[in-house]
Order: sequence, then structure tokens, then C-alpha cells
Amino acid sequence: ADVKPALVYGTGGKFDKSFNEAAYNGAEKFKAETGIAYRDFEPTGDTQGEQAIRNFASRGFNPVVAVSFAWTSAIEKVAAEFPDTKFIIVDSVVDKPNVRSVVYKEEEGSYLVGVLAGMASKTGKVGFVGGMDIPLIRKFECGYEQGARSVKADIEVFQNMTGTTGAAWNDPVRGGELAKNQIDQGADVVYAAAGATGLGVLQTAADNKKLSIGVDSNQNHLHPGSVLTSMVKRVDLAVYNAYNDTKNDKFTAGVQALGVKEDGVGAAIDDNNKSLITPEMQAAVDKAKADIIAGTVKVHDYTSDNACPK
Amino acid sequence: MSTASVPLPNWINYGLIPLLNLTVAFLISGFVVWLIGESPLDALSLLIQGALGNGEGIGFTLYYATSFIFTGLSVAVAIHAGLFNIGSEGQAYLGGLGCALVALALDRYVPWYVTMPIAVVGAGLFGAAWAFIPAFLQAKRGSHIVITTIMFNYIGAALMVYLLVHVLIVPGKMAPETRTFLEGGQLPKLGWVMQLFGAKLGAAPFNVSFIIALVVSYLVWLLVWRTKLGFEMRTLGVSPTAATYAGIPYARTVIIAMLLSGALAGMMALNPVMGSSARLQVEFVGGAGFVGIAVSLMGRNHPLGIIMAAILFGILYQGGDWVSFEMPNITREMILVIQGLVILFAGALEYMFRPAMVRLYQQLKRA
Amino acid sequence: MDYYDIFISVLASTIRLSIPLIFTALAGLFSERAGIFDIGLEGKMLGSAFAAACVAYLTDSAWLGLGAGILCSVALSLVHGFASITNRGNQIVSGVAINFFIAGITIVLGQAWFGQGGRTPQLAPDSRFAPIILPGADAARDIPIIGPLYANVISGNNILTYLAFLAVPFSWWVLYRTRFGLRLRAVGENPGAVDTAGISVAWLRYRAVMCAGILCGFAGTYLAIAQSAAFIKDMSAGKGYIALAALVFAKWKPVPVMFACLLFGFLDALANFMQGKQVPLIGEVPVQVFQALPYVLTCVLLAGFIGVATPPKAGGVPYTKER
Amino acid sequence: MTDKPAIELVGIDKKFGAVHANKDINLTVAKGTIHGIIGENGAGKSTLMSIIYGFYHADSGEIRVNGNPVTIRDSQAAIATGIGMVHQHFMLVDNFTVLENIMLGAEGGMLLARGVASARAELKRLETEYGLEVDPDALIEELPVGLQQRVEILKAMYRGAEILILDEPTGVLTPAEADHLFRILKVLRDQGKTIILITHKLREIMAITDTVSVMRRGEMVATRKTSETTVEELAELMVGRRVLLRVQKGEANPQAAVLSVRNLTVKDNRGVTMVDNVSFDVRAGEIVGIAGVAGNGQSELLEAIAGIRKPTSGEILLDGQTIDKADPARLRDLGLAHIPEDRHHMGLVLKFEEYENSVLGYHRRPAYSKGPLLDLEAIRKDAMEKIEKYDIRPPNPRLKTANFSGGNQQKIVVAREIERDPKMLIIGQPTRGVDIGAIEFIHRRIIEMRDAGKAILLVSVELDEIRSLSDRILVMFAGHVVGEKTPDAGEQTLGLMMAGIAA
Ligand SMILES: Nc1ncnc2c1ncn2[C@@H]1O[C@H](COP(=O)(O)OP(=O)(O)OP(=O)(O)O)[C@@H](O)[C@H]1O
Ligand SMILES: Nc1ncnc2c1ncn2[C@@H]1O[C@H](COP(=O)(O)OP(=O)(O)OP(=O)(O)O)[C@@H](O)[C@H]1O
Ligand SMILES: [Mg+2]
Ligand SMILES: [Mg+2]
Repeated sequence: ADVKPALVYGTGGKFDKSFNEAAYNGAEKFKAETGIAYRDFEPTGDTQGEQAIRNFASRGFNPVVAVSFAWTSAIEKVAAEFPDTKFIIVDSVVDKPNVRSVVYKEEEGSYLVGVLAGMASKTGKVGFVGGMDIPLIRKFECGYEQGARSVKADIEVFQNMTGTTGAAWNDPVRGGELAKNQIDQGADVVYAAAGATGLGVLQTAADNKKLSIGVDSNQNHLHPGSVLTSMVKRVDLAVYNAYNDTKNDKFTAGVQALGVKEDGVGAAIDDNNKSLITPEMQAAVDKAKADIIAGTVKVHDYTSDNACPK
Repeated sequence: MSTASVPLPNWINYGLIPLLNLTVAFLISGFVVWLIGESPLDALSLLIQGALGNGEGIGFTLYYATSFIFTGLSVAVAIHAGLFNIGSEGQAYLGGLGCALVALALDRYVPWYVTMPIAVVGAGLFGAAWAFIPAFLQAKRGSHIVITTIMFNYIGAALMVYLLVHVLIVPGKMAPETRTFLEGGQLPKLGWVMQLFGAKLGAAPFNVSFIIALVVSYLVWLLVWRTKLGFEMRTLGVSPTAATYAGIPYARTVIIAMLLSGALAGMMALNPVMGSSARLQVEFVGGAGFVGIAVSLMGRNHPLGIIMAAILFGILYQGGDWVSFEMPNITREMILVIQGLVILFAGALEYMFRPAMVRLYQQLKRA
Repeated sequence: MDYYDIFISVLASTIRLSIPLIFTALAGLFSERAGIFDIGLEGKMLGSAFAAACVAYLTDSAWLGLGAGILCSVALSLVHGFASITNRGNQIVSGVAINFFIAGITIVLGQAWFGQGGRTPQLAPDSRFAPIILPGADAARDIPIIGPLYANVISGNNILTYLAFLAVPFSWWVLYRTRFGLRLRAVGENPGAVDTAGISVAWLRYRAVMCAGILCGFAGTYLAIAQSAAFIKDMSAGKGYIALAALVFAKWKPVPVMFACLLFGFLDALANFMQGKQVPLIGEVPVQVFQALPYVLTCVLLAGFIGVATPPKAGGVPYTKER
Repeated sequence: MTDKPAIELVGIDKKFGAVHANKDINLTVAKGTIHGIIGENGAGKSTLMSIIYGFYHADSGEIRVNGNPVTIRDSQAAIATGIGMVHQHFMLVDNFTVLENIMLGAEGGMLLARGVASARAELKRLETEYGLEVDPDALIEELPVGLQQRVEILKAMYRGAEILILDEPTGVLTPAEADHLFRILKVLRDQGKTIILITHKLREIMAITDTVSVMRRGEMVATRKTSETTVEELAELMVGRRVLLRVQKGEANPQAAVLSVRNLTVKDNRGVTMVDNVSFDVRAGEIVGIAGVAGNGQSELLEAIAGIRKPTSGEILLDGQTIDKADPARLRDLGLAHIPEDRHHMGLVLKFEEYENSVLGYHRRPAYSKGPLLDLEAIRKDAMEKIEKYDIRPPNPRLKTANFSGGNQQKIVVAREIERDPKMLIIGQPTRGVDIGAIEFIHRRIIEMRDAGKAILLVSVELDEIRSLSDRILVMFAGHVVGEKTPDAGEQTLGLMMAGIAA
């Protein structure tokens, strides 16, 4: 079928080295493979998403991918206005016949990096810095904690959220301060799930010669030797699949939940962090992955009951 | 001879000089566009096209303008009483709370036209309440209102975030915002107005609050130039000593003027909260309070001027969105750049061209 | 973690968070003591942060970054001066304009040049101001009481931090012990006195706003290339206004300015630290309380409940000889 | 004198917008003399001096100092040429010490430390040489005006002024202080300095100057040797025609007291007691004049009675009613009208149109309103009537008040206050800056009011005005009423009382 793909990023900007960049990579991959150009838009504020999505839809773009839960209500509205256009929202669920909602089992990926964090920590204390305090981010934290505890039962996990509004995704200074607080309290691995705020966390960890864990994209290269691993979330796949499925008339609406099994989330290991990962750690993470896929390990999903079992 | 006090005819004072100031602001904005490697002329034509090219664009333009009329009036009323209210932003934010509470309470029981007047009152009351403390501190304790209103913007933002995150949020939802209002809490759009001109409003949230804004503009004009209270405010504004002499109570007049100013700012919330998103969101004011300063300055603190300036800024906002969509290299923040330049040239540098104008005018007269 | 460690940690955080406030409030001090209100501090800080980050990235030199930050901030000061001194425009309006302009232009240019949502690229360690470990810091760490204080609070800061604390006595000295300072204080109280003493009011005020520009340049540079490793949009996040509040709080005096900034920095640090922690009897204190506290305190001060804050008498009023 | 003149002005011209403050002024001031310049308010004296001092720039004309043409770009240039000036409105930094004020602009180096020592020494020298004593470490805001003026003189001397301009130095001084000042000026002259003294008090001119020049409406109309002229001639030159010395009026016919002031004490904004335990009555049908040197509490007294300033203690009774709240609006309703001392800052809103000012303070009256709205038609009609009755020119109620001349502005205020049939009229400086024609008119209206049975309290620093209008004269000195006299009391007697010397 005809595809005229469009992409609306979250407010972090296209090259955020994280979430949005992953989406961009997916679109680029599609373009490279098919030669089909796409159009994208980078909103810099929360009010622009809806207009951009509508602009794309009204100009016949199809499918329209919106990455970020921030565009939930925008997609809800615009999808109703353009029932013949296909929409894909990432990180949120919109129940409309022409909308595909792609969500990730972040708890599973976070569990894997938690295992690594638990093993890498010498102090028995690890940290977590979240972005905006919302259930989605709690979900990351909860899986992380469970993973760390699976290898060190008495491990202490510090957690902080950067803020309560959208600005929390874009506040590396506060992210750095929070990380520093955790390091001062003894944490030697800090996991940042905070968009651009995370850059401050990784920076602070590197400045203080501690370990950090990146998120969404593979951020291992940002501070080689300091970033222990990254909890990658294959947003690129969501975008790529959306375009490809539409092209091949295989678009399906409804919820897609991508977990470890679907390769939707995982712990990144590459040249940049190879030296930090011991063979035992590698083995442990592989085992955890297998266990999750086999169902022998169940990672708790915070959003299922808004609680994290201790 | 100094040129400061040479009188100039109105068409120069209120026409040519503001036009010149505006032109310079746009020229420099054009330069910035050129700097990022885009064509300023293309950008300008896109801006106009996006803002005025079709019904939907016009609808958005007027939607933005509605908010700016309210905040512009808010700033202007205070200025007439000699008070620089930088707190319209915070007052509008709090006004949103007032109007949302009304909508949340009533939307399931009554139709919009019952909710609306009560929401206007609610928004006005909350906005006024937020202006009250700075007003009181200025009136009774002489605390500089510019500083206190800035402080109150931040205090208000903290308060609203707290309320939205901890109190008003829908449990289980991620975004800090209230639930969506039902029909009874939503203001109808003005699609029919567009139809009168044969245009389609589309998705633009141009709504009934525009009419409220126009009515309020008239009322403000009446207040400032036709009422005893307005007379007293203006007296206080230009000559506090004469006001004292005339028995105009300083504290009372300051407080009333600020309450009115705050109420006007608060009413602005109706437009985005009940007219567009149908819920109260974090940071929904989005700088409209500060735009009010620019609008009031450009409109020479007169309701008619304010309406025109608000529409100009509406064009800027809607057109700017369009430009940023069509020219991905130019982000929407270009609007802030233009806005800053307009405030600089129309406000702070308003007299820059005056001496030249005076010389020119005198030559013209001699000739 | 025992209480002393907590204390040290919060103290160190306080210092890191106070530095931009100190520079900015001192900037405001120079400008306002000369009679020029400056609510454009926010914009100047943000602008210089952007300039510093761009230049540091392009040249790989933190010092050139600092230079660029200062240059940018001084340029903005001159605009403010041109509007409020030469053209006798409204100083508040001019400040508001500068804040808007900078809030926009940094993102517009940043996005156009780097495409990172208004951010500048992450800086390599040597294009930033790195922490300086003072001699013996590591060795001293284990000495009780003084050790952690030395190792974690006094040592391990970047050069700009030390400069900020030097800037305080230096500003005091300039204001109260030099000819320039005497004239500057005079022009903020009664420009007529300065004028009739044969001193150019305009040039004096221009120099004052340039001083403000220089100091603000330090603040922005600190934000972008010392505290962080890149410019992030809106990264000043209201610090300019907090600094203004601190300036009022300190009644326009240099040493109290430092203490007011430390107090406000402390509140910020405390907010970070207290997050998610329970306070006995009260429960968890919302961070918004800490965020609002500096502003509330300043209003309480302005209301005259803790002494009176009298601004420089000629502040905000353009100087004209003719009526 | 064979020397070149200290100062020569040739064709100095200066406009402020529409106001032609100095018209083609020529003036020669001989070295080593005291040269007086007199003129009514607004004649352009201060403007001319400010031009010499480089504070203003002349639009055209030439200045010569010691025979050499000079360009005085700014005050610094003036100081460098040896010109010093004591401004009418002091140019001091209130929260600085005396020493800091004196050093400002002449610090003697980048750092203050060194200059401070030498400034102290030099101050000591000036003190002993001229008797200009003042504590160098006192804050200006804590000094009385007389001493502040001394600081201004010291500032000029410290900068080595050879030519010293004093702009109305005695307005704020008691006669005794003025005498002290004159002694100092004579010492300075005898040491070869040149002094230009501005005043509009003829007595002072006669007492101290060697030469006197007269300005009127921006023009230099005459220069005389003091020894060869008379008070009468100067007065005539000043106002441009023969001056009527007395206003025609009949005997007063006082009735019951309308205003009673009992043990009134009033402080100014700085908390200094300006009116100290003052008591008096004003009866219907009489004019009570208050004489005194400016700054002896008259302004504060008026403001307290008008409800603008809250008294610290004491009682004010209007028509038998105690006024316990400072509320000008209520006082107006009770029948108190107030013509303020300062029409520009109090009596009028210069940016308003004339008709708006014609109801200022009375705008809440039912006659001018329709509910919360103003009844513009009624107001404009009323304004027009007053314009006709008082011959206010131009007769246009829609004209901006700033565009009326001083005399016409004063008429707007007078008309507004008198024409609303008050019981009690308080008047401050009714004719300041007003031309002779208007003065006569306003004086006549005041007498008519008295004859109509109104009680009138009049404050003026012009002793002649007080003497010609009042039925009784109270003299104020340092916040006290030091005595009561009839208008035929001699100028001498009153003058001594004003100086606090005799009662
Ligand atoms: N700075 C100014 N701007 C505009 N007009 C001015 C200014 N200074 C003086 N004038 C006007 O110029 C004229 C002359 O004023 P000036 O102060 O020189 O009079 P003066 O003779 O000193 O009067 P006074 O006795 O009241 O001091 C007046 O009409 C006055 O209003
Ligand atoms: N600030 C001003 N702006 C515009 N016009 C002015 C201003 N001040 C004065 N004028 C005009 O200039 C004329 C001369 O003013 P000025 O005060 O010198 O009058 P005057 O000759 O002293 O009159 P009067 O005898 O009534 O005092 C006035 O008729 C007035 O219309
Ligand atoms: Mg004068
Ligand atoms: Mg006159």
C-alpha cells in the first residue's frame, strides 16, 4: 500500500542520544531499506504535539507515529478526526480502531540491568534517578530493584525522581545533583531513566568515577568505561515495524507489548562496556533473560497495581 | 533644543513610530532566520499563510488572540493605576484553578451556558485572589509590586504543580492534569462565525471566550475612561501626590486595580482550559501572561489597541507554528525571539526614533 | 550514613547550587546599585550559558567558553543599557524583552546548529571546568570532622566556584573602597549629584551594567560548562529571578548577598535531599514547598516583617535633566 | 576693576520644548564682586546658571571666562574652569557622609583610602578659614538643611572654585542663618572670588550684592549697580510694571470660629517634628495669614488641616466637628477647600485634560456622576463656566493641562476650589509663579470670599502678600507659632519673629 510516513518525536529533540534518537534510527532504517522518505517533527513544547500530528494527518501522511506518552490525548483526539489514517503511539495505550499502541515491558529490561548493577556494585548500594514521577518511570525502578535484589538480596536501592512536570525530562543539573547525593550515600552504580536529565546523571557518575546505566538508546558510548550498560528500548523497532507493516498491508491496531522475549527491551553490551562486564555477569544476565522468556522469573509490573513489592 | 517634549501629531505618535518599531523588530527576526540558512521572505509568507490562509489558521490565530486580549487588559488596567503587574502569568494560572473547579463541579449537571458565567466568576476570583497579596503588600507596606508579582508567579507555579500532581490528578494517569470536562464544562466553538465568512474552523479551538474577551474589553474601556473609579485609578497612575490631595484613597485604589487586573488575567484561563483542552493542565498559561505585557505596550494600554496587538501576536503564534512545521530548521521558539524583539523595540526603545521623527516633522512643516 | 555525612553532602550540594546565584546576584548588585533595575539577569545567564557551551564545544577550551559567555552577557547588558540609559526606556520592559529573546534564540540556534532539541553537544572532559582536587584531599578524607569537610566541600570544586567566593569580597572592595564604587553607589541614589560633580551619569551606568554582564557571564558559563557538560534549553530555570530575590533579601549588599544565595542554594539542596524522605510528624514534604520558599521568604522580607529592604533611591528611573 | 570680567555671556538662548527659558541673554560679571540676579519664579534664572555650570547646554550663545571663550561641555569642564555651583535643589547623596559627598568626583585617585586623608585635611582648612563647620562623618540625611547647604558650598570650595554660583540659597534659611551665609560670602569675595547670587528677595540683594541683574520671562531686562538702584525700581523691573503695594479691601467682620486647631503636632516623612503643639482659630469672615521662612512647618500644617498628613497628636475641629481621620475627601464634603502650595504635583494632574482637573477631588459629587459613571457632559459644562468666569486661556476644556501657562493653571485650581461654596478655604502660596494680572485677580477673589463670610487660612512665604491680604498674622518659626500680629505690624518686627528672635 501507499505509505507516506510521518514521525512526531517527544520533546527531548531528535538527537537526544536516547528515546527520540531511537525512533529516528528506526525511521532512517526504513528509509535506507525502501528508499521511501518520511517527514518528522520535533516539538519543543507540550502544546505542539497535537497540532503537528493533526497537520500530518490532514496532509495525507499515513501512518503517523507519535513517540512519547505525552501525545496520548492528542492521538485520542486526532485519530477520531481522521479515521482512515493509521496512528502509532509509543509508550501509551489509546483504544481506537486505527491506533496501534506500542508499549514496552520496561520492567523486564530494567530487571536485566538491575542484575548487572547488583553484581557490579562493591558497596552494596545502587541508585536510580527517574525523570518525571509517573507510574511509567516507577515501573523502571521496580524492575531494576527486583533484578538487583535477585543477585544481592540485601542490596540497598536509592531512588529519586527529578520532578513532577515535563521539565523533569530536561533537567540534567538536578539529575546530576540527585546522582551526586546517591553517590555520597554510597551508591556506586546509578541507573538513569530520565530522558535528557539522564545525561547529567551519567556525567556525574563519570566525574565521580562511578558506574551508571543508560536508558532507551544504547548510551554506552557516552562515557566509555563508566556506563555499565544501557537498558535499550527498541523504539526503532516500533517505528520501523509501523512503516513496514503499513507498506505491506499488515498494519494491526491494538496493543503491542514488547518485552525481552520480543527483543523489545534488553541490556546493551558492546565494545564500550565490554571491560566492565565480567564473564560471570554476562552469564547471569543471559540466564535472567532465559528465565524471563521461559516464565520462570516473573518481573513485577508496577503499573498493574501501582505498587512495588519489597 | 531637546526633542523630548516637542509634540507630534497622533498619526506619527500612534501610527508611524509603532510601525517603525515593529518593522525593526521584524527585520532583526528576519536576520535570525537568514542566519539559520532559511529565507526570511519565505518564512514571512508561510507565517501569514499559516495564520490567515484558511479558516482553521484564522481560528487558531483568534484562539491565541483571545488569551492575549485578557492578559493584555490585565497588564493595562494595572498600568493605568501606575502599577506594573508582571504577575499576570501566575494570576492566569490560578484563574485556571478557579475555572476548572467550577467546570468539574458543574459539568455533569448543567449545560455550558450555565457553567460559563460561574466559571468566569470563579476564574476571576482566583486570579484576583492571587493578585491580592502583592497588591496588599504594595498598598500597605510599600513592597515593590514588580518584585512581589514575579515572586508570586513562582509561588503560584509551585502551588499549581503541587495541586495537579497530588490532588487534582486522575489516579493512575501519568500526566498531571484533571479529568476531561464533560460537555457542560466545555465552551462551544465559534464555527458559525467562520461560516459567516465562508470559512471552516476545522480543529481550531476558537471559542466563545473570544466574545467574552470583546465584551470585557469594552467594559475595561468603560471602567478606565468613564467611571469614577477609573478616573481615580488614572489619577493615581500619573500623579500619586495629586491623588492624595484629591482624597483618592491610595491603598484601596491600588488593591482594587490589582484585583481587577488579577481577575482579568484569571479569566484568560477560560479560553485554554474550558475552550480548548477541556481540562486543567500543568503550565497551560504558556507565557500568555508575559505576552500580555507586550500586547499592552503595543496597544498603548487602550482596549482597542490591545485587541489589535493581541491579534498580531495571535498571528505570530499560529503562523510561527506553521513556519516551524514547514521549515523544520526553524523551531517554534522563533516566536519568542520575535516577541522579545517586539517588546524591546515597541516597549523599551519606543522613543528611539522619536528625535529623528521630530526633526523630520519639523522639516516637513517648514517645507 | 550518619548525620555528619548527610550534612557534608548537603553542604557540598548547597555550594554547587549557590554558585550561579552568587554570580548573578552580584551582577544585579552592580546594576541596581547604579540605579538600573535588571530583571534580565535570567536572560543574560541563559545567553551566556549557550555561548559558553557552543564555544567550548567548538574550540575544546573551557576558557574560551568562559570568554564567550562573558562576551554574550556583556553584549546583552549593553542592549539593556542602550534601552534604559541612552533611550531612557522602561528598564523592566527592557529586561523582560531580553529574557524572551534569549529564551527563544538559544533554542532556535541550538536546534538549527545541533538538532538536539535545543541542547548543545555533550562536552569532552577537557573542554569543561573540571573539579580541582586540593592537595591532600584524599589523604585528609579520613580525619574526623575536618577531613570530609576538606575533601568533599572545600576541595573538589571547579575554579569558578572559588572565583565566586572571591568575587564577593572583591565586589565589596570595589563598591566601598574604590572611586568607581563610590560613584556607582552615588549614581544609584542621586544621579544629579554625580552629574553636577562632573561625572558622566551615562558612562558610569554603562560601566555598571557591563560589570553586571561580566558577572552574569560567569554564572551562565558555570551552568553550562562547569556544573553540566552542555547547554540545555531553559537551563537557567528561574535562577535569575531567585538571584534577584536574593539581592532584595540581602538588601543590596555584597556579603549578605552571598549568604542569601547560600540560603537559597541550601533550600534547593535540601529539596533534592528530602525528596521521598519522611519528616517526623509531617510526613513527606512536597518538593514544591522548597521550590516556593525563597520567593515566599523574599516577599515576607519585602513586607517589612524582617527588617526593611529599601532599594537604591534612583533605581528604575531614567535620568533626565529636563522635566 | 581693570581685570577681564570673570564671566561674560553673549546671546545665550535655551528652550525646553515650547518653553523659552532663556532668550538671547547677555551678562557680564566682574571679578571679585557679588553679582545678584533677581527675577520672579520661572524667569529663567536657574536655567541660565545651569548653563554656565554645564548642566544644561545652551541652544546658542557664547560663554567667556576671564575673557576667554570656553565650551562648557559638562559640569566637569565647568569645575575645571573654576566654576562651582550650589543648586537650588541640593545635589547631595542622602545616605552618604559629608566626606563622601565632598569627595565625589574629586576622589584623588582610583582608590579611596588616600583621598580620604587629604580630603579631611583640606576640609579642616576650609573650616577654619571660612567658618564652614560641619562634621565630616555625619550622614547627609541626618543634617538640617542649613548644614546641607554648607556641604554644598564646601563641595564647590573643595574643588577650588574661583567663581561660585548660589541659586536661591536663602529660601531654606532663617534670616540669622542667611546673615551667617552672607558673612561667609563677603569673606570669599574679599579673597578675590567671584560670586553670583540668585534670589528673588530684594532685601538680600540690597544687603549684599555689588551689582544686580534682573530677569523677566526669560529675558535679561536690566543690570544696575546696587548702590544706584532702589527696591522699588527693581520690583518694577522684575514684574514689568508698577507694583501695587496694597490690595483694596474693607474691614473684616469675623464671626464664629470655623476652624480650630488645638495642640497640633505633625511630623514629616523622616519623622522630624515640623509642627509643634500649635493652637489657633480661624473665624468666618476673616483671613488669617501664616508668615514664616519656608520650611518652618507651614507646609506640614496645611497638609494636616487638609487631611493629607496625619498629625501625631492634637485636635482639628472643623465647624465644631472633630476631624479624627485624615481623609481629604470627607473634609471636602464638610466644606473645606484647599488650594495647595504645589499645583504641579498636588493641585493638578498635568497629563489630564482641563475639564478632568476641574473636578479633581469633587468627581464623586452626585452632580458629576451617573451611578458609577462620570457624567462627562455635566463636567465639561461646569468646566466651561469656570473657564469663562475666570478668563482661563485658552478657553478649551479638552486641552491638556500641561499646555496651559503657570498663571492659567493656577486659575484652574483656584476656580475649582473657590467655586464650590466652601465654608473654609486653606491656601498655600496662591500666586507662586503667577503673573501680576493673575495675582491681582486671585487676590480679589480671596477678599471676595472673605466678604462672603468664609473662613480663610493663608500661607505664603511672600511677606508682602501676607501683609496685604491678612486680617491677622501668625508667625511660625521652627514648628511653633511664635506670635500673632496685625497686618500693620512693621516688616522689621515680623522679620525678627520669623527668625525666632523676638515674639
Ligand atoms: N528641566 C526643565 N525642563 C523643562 N522645562 C524647564 C526645566 N527647567 C526649567 N524649565 C522651565 O523653564 C522656565 C525657567 O525656569 P527656571 O527654573 O530657570 O526659573 P527660575 O527663574 O529659576 O525660577 P524659580 O525662581 O522658581 O527658581 C520655567 O518655565 C520652567 O518651567
Ligand atoms: N510643557 C508645555 N508643553 C506645551 N506647551 C507649553 C508647555 N508649557 C507652556 N506651554 C505653552 O507655552 C506658553 C508660555 O508658557 P509660560 O508658562 O512661559 O507662560 P507665561 O507667559 O508665564 O504665562 P502666565 O503669565 O500665564 O504664567 C503657554 O501659553 C503654554 O500654552
Ligand atoms: Mg530657580
Ligand atoms: Mg509663567
